[in-house]
Amino acid sequence: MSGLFILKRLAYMVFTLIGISILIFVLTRVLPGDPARLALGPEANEEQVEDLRHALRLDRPLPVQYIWFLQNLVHGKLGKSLVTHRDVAKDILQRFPATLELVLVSLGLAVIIGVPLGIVSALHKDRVVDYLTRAVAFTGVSFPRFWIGIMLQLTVAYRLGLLPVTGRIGGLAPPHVTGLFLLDSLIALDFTAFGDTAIHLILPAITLSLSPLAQITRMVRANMVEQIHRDYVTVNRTIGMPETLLVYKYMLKNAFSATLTTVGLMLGWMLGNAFLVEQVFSWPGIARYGINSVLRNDFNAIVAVTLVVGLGYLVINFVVDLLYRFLDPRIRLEK
Amino acid sequence: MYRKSRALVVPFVVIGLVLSLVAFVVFAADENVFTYATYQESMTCDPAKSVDETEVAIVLNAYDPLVYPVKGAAPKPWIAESWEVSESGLEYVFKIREGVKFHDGSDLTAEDVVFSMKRMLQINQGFSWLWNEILEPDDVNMTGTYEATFHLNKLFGPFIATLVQFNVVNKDLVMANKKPGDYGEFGDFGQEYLETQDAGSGAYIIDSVTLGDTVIFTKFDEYWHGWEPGQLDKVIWRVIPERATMDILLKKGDVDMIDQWGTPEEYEELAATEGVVVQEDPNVMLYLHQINNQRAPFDDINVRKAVCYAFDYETALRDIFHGAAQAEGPVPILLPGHSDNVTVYHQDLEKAREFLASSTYSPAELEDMELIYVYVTGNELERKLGLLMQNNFAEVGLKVTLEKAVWGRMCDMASKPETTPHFMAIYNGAKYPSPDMFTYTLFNPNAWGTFRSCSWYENEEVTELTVTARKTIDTEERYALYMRAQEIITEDAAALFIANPIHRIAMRDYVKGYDFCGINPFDLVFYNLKLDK
Amino acid sequence: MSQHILEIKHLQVWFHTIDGVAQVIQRAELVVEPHQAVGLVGETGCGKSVTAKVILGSLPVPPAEIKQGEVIFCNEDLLSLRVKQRKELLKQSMSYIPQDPMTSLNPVFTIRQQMVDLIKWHKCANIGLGGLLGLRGWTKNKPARKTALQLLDYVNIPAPEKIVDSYPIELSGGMRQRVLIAMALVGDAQFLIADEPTTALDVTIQKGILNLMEERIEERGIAILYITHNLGVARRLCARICVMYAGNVVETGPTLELLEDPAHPYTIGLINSVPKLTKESYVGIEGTLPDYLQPPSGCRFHPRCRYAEEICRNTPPSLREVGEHRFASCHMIERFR
Amino acid sequence: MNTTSRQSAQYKSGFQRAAYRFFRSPLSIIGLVIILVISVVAIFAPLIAPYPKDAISGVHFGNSFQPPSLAHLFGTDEVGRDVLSRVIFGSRLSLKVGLVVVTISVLVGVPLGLVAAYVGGPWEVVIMRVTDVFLSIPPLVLALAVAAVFKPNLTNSMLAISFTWWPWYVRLVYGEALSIKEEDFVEVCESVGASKSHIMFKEILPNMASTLLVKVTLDIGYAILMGASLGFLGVGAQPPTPAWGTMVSLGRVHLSRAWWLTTFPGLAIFLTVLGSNLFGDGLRDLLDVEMER
Repeated sequence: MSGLFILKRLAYMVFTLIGISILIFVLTRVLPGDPARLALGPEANEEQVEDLRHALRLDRPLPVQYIWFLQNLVHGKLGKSLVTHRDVAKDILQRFPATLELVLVSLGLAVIIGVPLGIVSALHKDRVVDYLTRAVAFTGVSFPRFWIGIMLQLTVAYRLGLLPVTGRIGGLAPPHVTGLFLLDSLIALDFTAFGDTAIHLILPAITLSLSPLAQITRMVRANMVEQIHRDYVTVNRTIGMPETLLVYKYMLKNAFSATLTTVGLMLGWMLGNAFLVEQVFSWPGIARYGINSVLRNDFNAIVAVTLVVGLGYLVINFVVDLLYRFLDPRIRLEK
Repeated sequence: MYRKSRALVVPFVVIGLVLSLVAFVVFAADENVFTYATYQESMTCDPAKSVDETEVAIVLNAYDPLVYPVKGAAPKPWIAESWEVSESGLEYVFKIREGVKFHDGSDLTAEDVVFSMKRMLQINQGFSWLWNEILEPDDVNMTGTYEATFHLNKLFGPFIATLVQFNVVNKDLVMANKKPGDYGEFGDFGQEYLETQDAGSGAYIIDSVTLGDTVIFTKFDEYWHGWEPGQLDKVIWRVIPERATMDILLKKGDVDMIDQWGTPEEYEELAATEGVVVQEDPNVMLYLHQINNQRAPFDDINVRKAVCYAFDYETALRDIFHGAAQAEGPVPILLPGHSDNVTVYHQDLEKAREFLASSTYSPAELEDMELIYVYVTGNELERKLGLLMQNNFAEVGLKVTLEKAVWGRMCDMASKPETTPHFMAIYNGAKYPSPDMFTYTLFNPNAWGTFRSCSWYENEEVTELTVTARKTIDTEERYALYMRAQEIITEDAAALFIANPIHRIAMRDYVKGYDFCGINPFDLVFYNLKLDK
Repeated sequence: MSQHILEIKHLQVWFHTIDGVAQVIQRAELVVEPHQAVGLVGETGCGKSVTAKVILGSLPVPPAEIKQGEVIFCNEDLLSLRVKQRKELLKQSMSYIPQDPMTSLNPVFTIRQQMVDLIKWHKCANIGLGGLLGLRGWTKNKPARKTALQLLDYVNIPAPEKIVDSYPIELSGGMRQRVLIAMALVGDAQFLIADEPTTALDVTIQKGILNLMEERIEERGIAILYITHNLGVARRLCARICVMYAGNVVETGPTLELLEDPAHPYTIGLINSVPKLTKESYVGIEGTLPDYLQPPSGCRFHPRCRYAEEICRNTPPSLREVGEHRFASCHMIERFR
Repeated sequence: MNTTSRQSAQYKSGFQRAAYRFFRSPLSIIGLVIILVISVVAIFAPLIAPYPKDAISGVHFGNSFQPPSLAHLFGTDEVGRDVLSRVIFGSRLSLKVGLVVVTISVLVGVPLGLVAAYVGGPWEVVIMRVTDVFLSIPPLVLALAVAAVFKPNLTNSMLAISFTWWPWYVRLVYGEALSIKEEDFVEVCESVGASKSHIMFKEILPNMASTLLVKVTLDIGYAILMGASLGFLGVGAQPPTPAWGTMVSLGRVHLSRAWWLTTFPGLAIFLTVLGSNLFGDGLRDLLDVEMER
């Protein structure tokens, strides 16, 4: 049963990925301007451009190009970036950890703050705390991420000078192991680098975590409120289950497994918002790389980035599904 | 219950505090480390590929050019100790300086020079456009351990001048690191290797590179020019995409110098900051709005003249450039070979209207036309000039639309007259010190297809003049020809010549020895700098 | 000092709804002696469960509002106690068997997890972070599990070892109800509220559960408030019966006497409406429960009462002694008895 | 209370109950107010804006970077234009984006969703798979990629957003329709031989009106946000068009000199989105629609 489920999901993922690749591929091929010339830059002459066009198979019909692209893809070749003149795969590998670190930290933040907030709000339904929390939650989803990021820079970084304005690390990066600076610096026992990375993370992470935080708070609150009126709560209360245990273990697990279903979607949006946040904080991740490639019509890069993001999104949802089934026996046991 | 939930939140607050505590760590800075910040990402360190200002700057600091530019004069010997030109003016024999060491300790010889030029021509990217018309790989030969001979296949006056952009790579090192590629015995000409490593003899060794982010240079002790105390031991080159951030870092002293592409307001603000100095030099550079001469309505000289009269140069120079010389024709005033009797336009709406009236296009037609002005994405100054133009031209009944594009896209537009918009904002810097750079490359049909020549201007006489000038070896003669060309071009109102901007660069006050040369990238030579803290 | 374990005095509860105020409980009077089983009987919607909720303190306030009354439990007025203390008191000495076993067990935990936690912690008020993260009291796990098994066995669950590790969804209704009973027995409470524990089950299983209640709980001498709409069940389990109609306790008394010779027209109707094998046909009560938004003046039963007269329409009757330990609220008792 | 039976005359009407619920929550009222205010501002922009000229063209270089003052409540920008006026006119563009995007998405998404759910068969497979593909790329990313294809300007960015938006409606409508499809009245219609299109649009569609309404209300806000984001990334409206997102990104250059250039347009975006959020949420409670997001 479960094995079958996984197989199904994997098949579905592959299918969707192919879909994405076609979509984006076609999209990028109708980009205005001549990629070859863009690649060669201002001083190139016609013959140079022609050579490159041929090298990039741009003189072939679209389907042929696509097949060729798939073949390369299978061999892990995503083609060369027109801007960096490097293998796109290389570029992305170099930048992906930065984005991953940012997203993970932000999500952590969102959960760590959002869940307790939601609970408090639920337990004090329709009281001041509740209204405050909900107001916060609403503003959280409504903030333009880029703007709140800039505002944080303006106040915390410029005016108060408490935190760095942009960038991922001030000093030199710790020796590369995972590419996640927090981890690497700990592995290297380089606490300077750790602190350095940490302070650089604070503002972007806060910015990126705002809307998921808000959503988690809203979901947890809603689900907790729903739990409060469940019979099992009354029962447990009366027959002597301690409140802490009841709320933070028994009710929370119910509430959270319900919340979890949206986390997948949320992470998808976070990947999207990362594009704004990385732009604001000039965070050297794939999102910023993606924006630059879009602005420069760097079609190989665009395809690659979109595929990676799409893949990431699918994987996340896959994991979330599994987790959900693990958390909630009802799904697992029902046929 | 509330109490307990708080009890749960506490640990996380603690974690947060710990983090921010760890955060405030002060990093000890080394004595002669110098940090330079620019917003422009550079994508290669390969002398044969570098094009962008930043790329060539990185290259220049790690390599040595054959000859070295001098402000307002002919280039001086550098790797080439001296050179002779044959009667025909086609044969150049270079005496290569002895005792120049590459970073790996090996000697720089004519072999390397020849190899470098062959490499340049065959890879056929970067600055190869300067030479690929006049040199074939086989025309470059080694005629002695320290003698290289270049045989041009046509006369090219500015040849020596162009060589300031020709840097010498270490043949053995490159060949030792070649990967399989399209160049037979040369494999890939070590392109992959040179992308992030250097094989030069320059003052600084490229220590580590994160493309598009950081480059770290360390001093090359055996540099043939020798070292004095106070010079830089280590240079950290950082890419910081947001200018605002860059400014802050300079103000805080986290970087010692930032690039020259900021807005005038920015430098004014910086100049007012304690500990920061802004150096201003008149720039050997032309800022113009190229007018597509082949696109209606600008195929009519009257309309061109009209816009030249409609534009408010005064406001542009005062409020947008915050001080700059109004461009007098295509050639920058400071460049030898500039002509003083070119037609210089000033705002005169009456004249403008007259010219419009006398144009072949009816006012109605002109009303309907949407004149497109394209500028580089993110260039504040060009955007403002666009807005200004929009207003000025509106007064004489012309409608301008602003459109932005990334640099690459603009070059792409410029490759065909049909795709070239009415106006294009162009900075033309002197890549080599010769009027040729501002006449031939801008207004000679042979140069069509690049961003410079996007005026698609054609005038037999000018074509004639500029071609002959290239063939003329005698400097004075050559300049005379260029001057005549300038006069015709301005009279034809071929383009909207706006300014010779001021070059502004901001640094900490303890940075000494900055010397503005006017030939990119020679105004960013770390070897010249000293710190006295 | 009364020796009652639970005593409810003139309890009155209103609900504030969009459409106005629903006067759901007008006058509830109830007494439960130690070691005694009392049945609270009435048709669905007559306010039984609300009364139970008031005792358990699980009534959502608002919309509900307790207009007046006292709920004295172990000589403490629950309504005047502070929330915290009330919860403590209930935990220590009250227990509860819910109506619907399907929703009354936490679906995402195994029986074991729920019971072990309960057994480990039911005594202490605040377990703190340590307890939550299982840092505290993990030593108690083994014995707790043993107790759990014993309890499950005690409520006649076959193969407890298997059941204990399963999720509620894997169990039949009857099984869940047994588990719930077992859980109710964890703390040694002296008082237990059983809110129609059998209605959600099908008849065959009901019997088993009833037996269980009889044997296990009564033999432990726990006082029960048994809420049901089923006189048969009440007769079987309870020493005394309390009949409720439209938010009023209309009659109360020892089971046998009350059933043999009911003193209130409604009780009579109720008894007649129970299908008996002896009689061939049975008489129901015409009409439905009144609308709580504008309840009938006077005696709330009068619109359905065949003996109703002027007085019934105007003045609400109060409980009157109509025999030894027997009370009823009706103006007309003399008339028809 | 299950005891309150519904026939009696003095019970409130459905509308009254809705209004009651709506006005019970202060948040949704705030939302309503914000929306109204912004709409009014948008409609009467030329009358309200102190310097209407500055919104479109007009440069006063002498007057640039004036901090907020009585003459210029929101200060002036790098070419001396009144920021307040531009923000006011910006509201028009933003609302336009929101409305256009949502309209297109509804027009495209709803029919597809209905067909997929009701007609089913190969249609269902094709439509839903394609939808999945679209949904598995974060909207902003896709919109960015699409926007890059065309010239950067307002219309194109609206198209780009719509291009990423319709699948959400397909998904929503699909889900709703599947459940409604099962209900009796649909079968009845079928039995009397009503046409497929009649059943889809006349029977099923009306039954999900409230859900759609809520979704639309919420989405207008999110669409505006997305539009602003694209503008910020530089693929939105071009100068001198006073679009909020573009203003923010252009203002950033001068952040350390002129905070007001970024602050006020951003604030405007925030309020608009907040408004539609609060209002939509109130609407959700009021029509008790079950919907995530």
